[in-house]
Amino acid sequence: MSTELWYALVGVVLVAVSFGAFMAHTHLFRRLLAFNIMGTGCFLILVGLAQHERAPDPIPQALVLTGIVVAVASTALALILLRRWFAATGRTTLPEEDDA
Amino acid sequence: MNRRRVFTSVALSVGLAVMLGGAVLTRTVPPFDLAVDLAKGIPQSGVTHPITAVLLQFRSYDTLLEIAVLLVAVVVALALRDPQGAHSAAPESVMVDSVITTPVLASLTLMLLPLMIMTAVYLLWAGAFQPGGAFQAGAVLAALGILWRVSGRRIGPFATNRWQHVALLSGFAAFLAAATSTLLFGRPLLAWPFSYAGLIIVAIETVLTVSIGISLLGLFASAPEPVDKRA
Amino acid sequence: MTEPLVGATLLPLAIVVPLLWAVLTLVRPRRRPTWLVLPGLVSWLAICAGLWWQTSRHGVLTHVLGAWPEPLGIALRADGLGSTMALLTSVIGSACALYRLWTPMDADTLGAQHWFWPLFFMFGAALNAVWLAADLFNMYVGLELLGLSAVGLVAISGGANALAAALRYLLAALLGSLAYLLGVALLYAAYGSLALSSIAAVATPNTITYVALALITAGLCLKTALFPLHAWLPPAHAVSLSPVSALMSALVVKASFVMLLRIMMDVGVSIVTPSLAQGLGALGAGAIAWGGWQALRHADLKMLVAHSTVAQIGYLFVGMALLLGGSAPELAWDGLMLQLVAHALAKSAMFLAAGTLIAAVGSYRVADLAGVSRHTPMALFAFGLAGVSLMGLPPSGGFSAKWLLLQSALASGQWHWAVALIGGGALTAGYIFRVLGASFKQGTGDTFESTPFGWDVVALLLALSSIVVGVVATGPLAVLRIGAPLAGATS
Amino acid sequence: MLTLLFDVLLGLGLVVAALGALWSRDLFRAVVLFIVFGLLVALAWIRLQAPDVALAEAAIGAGLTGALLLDAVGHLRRTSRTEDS
Repeated sequence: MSTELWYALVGVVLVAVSFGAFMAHTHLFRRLLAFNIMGTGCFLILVGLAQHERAPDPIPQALVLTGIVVAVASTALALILLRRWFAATGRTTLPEEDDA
Repeated sequence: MNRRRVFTSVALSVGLAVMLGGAVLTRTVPPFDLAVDLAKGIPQSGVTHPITAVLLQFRSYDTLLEIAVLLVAVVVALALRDPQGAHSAAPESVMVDSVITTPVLASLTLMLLPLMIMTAVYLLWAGAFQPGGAFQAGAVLAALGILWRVSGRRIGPFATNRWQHVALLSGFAAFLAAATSTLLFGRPLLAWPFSYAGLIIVAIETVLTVSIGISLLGLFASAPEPVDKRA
Repeated sequence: MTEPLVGATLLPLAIVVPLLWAVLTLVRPRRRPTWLVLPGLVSWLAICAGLWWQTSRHGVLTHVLGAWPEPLGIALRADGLGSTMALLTSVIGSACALYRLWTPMDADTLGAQHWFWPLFFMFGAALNAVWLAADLFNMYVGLELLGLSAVGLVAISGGANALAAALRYLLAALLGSLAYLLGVALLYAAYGSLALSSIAAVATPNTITYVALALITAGLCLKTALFPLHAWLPPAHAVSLSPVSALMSALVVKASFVMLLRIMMDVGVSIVTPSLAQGLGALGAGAIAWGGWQALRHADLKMLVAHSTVAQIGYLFVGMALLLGGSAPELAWDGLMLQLVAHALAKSAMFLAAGTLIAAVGSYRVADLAGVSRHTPMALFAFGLAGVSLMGLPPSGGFSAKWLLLQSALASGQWHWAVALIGGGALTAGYIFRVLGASFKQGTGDTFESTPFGWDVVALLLALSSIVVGVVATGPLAVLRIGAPLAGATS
Repeated sequence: MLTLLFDVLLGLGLVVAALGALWSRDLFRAVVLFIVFGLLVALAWIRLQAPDVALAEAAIGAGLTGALLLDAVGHLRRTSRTEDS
């Protein structure tokens, strides 16, 4: 197994684990953490698998740079909405997803 | 958290792992090799670092839209903290001050200030031929701003300051202008003539660095204020 | 020779011009933005109309960005579908913008006013970027731009409900685009390219391609709000400002659908088995039934219209099933295209009319509409006309669309889809007449608010065009076939 | 051999940090583990010969996102009426 394939597989595990957490959690903040880890796993697959049995490929690396900026923009937007929502209602979950 | 939800999630997670794992392990070497095309294209791109060439030449359109994404996030952030906005009625009395004011942090920030600016400039300059570039440099600038703010210094309310507004926009506006200008000369969008390409890219990266830094900082600073002093 | 070149310049302009207006409206946010916004709308309309005209005359137009040829670079491509959707976007976008400009501003809405226009133009640019994209990763960035600006438009609508709807929508959008990106990552690993056309040429049925297509399909179905992944849509569409609801129901869900359609027809067509196509169609039939049923029983008028969107999305997927797994794909293509166009026009008209009715009555409840027929007959008429198209009564666009799909289903011997199509029409008739019936009841008093005349005009024009498009369907359909990924297609 | 060991340990470390960030009871600890995760990913990018991405990940992925998350969690924690898990 090449280093690249190994990290792609680590990416697979990260995506699967964080997807599970994304579905299991109702706390919006935790779902956001899961989204970020899922994104990172996805990026590892993108670069790792493309470079497996190949020379280092700058194209997926550049795509990941774009992806990281998009992810941080989305995360920031979600956090702002979440903080507003929390300030207005005192909740950290969506209305239909109260466990209590 | 109920049992059924956890069980479903675990099942989904395992299913996804099997699917993805199967796909990753059965992958064969692809028919196209863009890295070869890329190596051929770099001498015509005006820069030597391949990543910069991809981000600001071959796939510069992606980068343009990506800056637009960042701008949208900032606009929404500003919209939701606008004192005249729809949410001004939301009670914020529950919030307390989150500013950490330890003297150590404050003096550390002062010491770090020139160092971080230097780092940002270095990263920007390095981007032309080795790892680095506008995004990393912008992030360092933003980090500087965040440290500045966390250490108790005020940057001022973001939405009201017209000047910051313009700085925020300048990166995207300059990029957009540079992208569109080529159409006037009958060339495709973003097709800069070779002799100017290097210069244009450096200029765009410089403006973008400041703009990205301010945007990222704006996303941080325009989160609802810990204490709404105007209220 | 020069003319197609001029035409091809329209492709980047369709994206750059809205972006420019996003910047302009952001630099100088003002209370009365009319004279800043109108030139933007006019140039946007002109560019998209020109693009449509050029495509109809010269066939598929391609613009190679930065002069870097694919697959190293990115190209913009306007086929019949792309340029028609761009034209439709500019028409519906302008209509919704006019509706917004005619909205009287009070203290509550002024704050949002500053930020509405930059987001609106970003949103328009993002839609055009998706319609004209020919690169898998570029589609991803376009989709994210669209998703975030749409979430922003929902969030600034005001109130805690809007925040909840925006958050729910954002989570769905982020998960959907991440699934899509995972699929793209696998396709890049498998084929070494991101250009849709170059992958289409070499796509082979193997595990990695199947998994990639499954992820892309799942992600894009979530973003299109295909049943049973639709839960985010009704609240987001119902809670927004009416012009935003109209834009989202008419266009946003179609962006991810068109992406899925392109990927399926280019990459998936030789790989997707008929049973998988039937599965997608079954979900579509489920959407028709569930959306129609929910629309019948919701007390809130905008929730009713939003659930109608869930149902109408179902028709798109039934069309896709017939396209991929039927023996009359040409008929299915025509029906599908017409459904895209007719539903966009009818649903935007319906949301705008519903907004007018709600403003007139001062309540969101269907039951409170009693007596409104005499007070705001124009809006109600527009609502009814749009309903005619959604139900699929002749001679509307909705009728022609469903008729073509029906013929395709019967020609393929898959008449179970015919049951879904006709049953869906009956459900639609049910909820439309529920609204009309409530409106024609005797009112208790004359406590209606007056609404701007311009609102009625905009909604009525959109509703009329959703009817007219059925009468003159052959013209648009000929353009929509340009560059269509069908065996007998002209290009 | 040593790099192989490093890769294996780093991969496991990534998964463990991710699990911690996803499932730890305390939100604050979850965010700290997320930042640790980001820094470990930066190492993985270096192993994948992607120094640009490593820089961006450390600065944006771990640094900036981390700061955003920490700020938000501090806000949520202080004002949360019922500490939720």
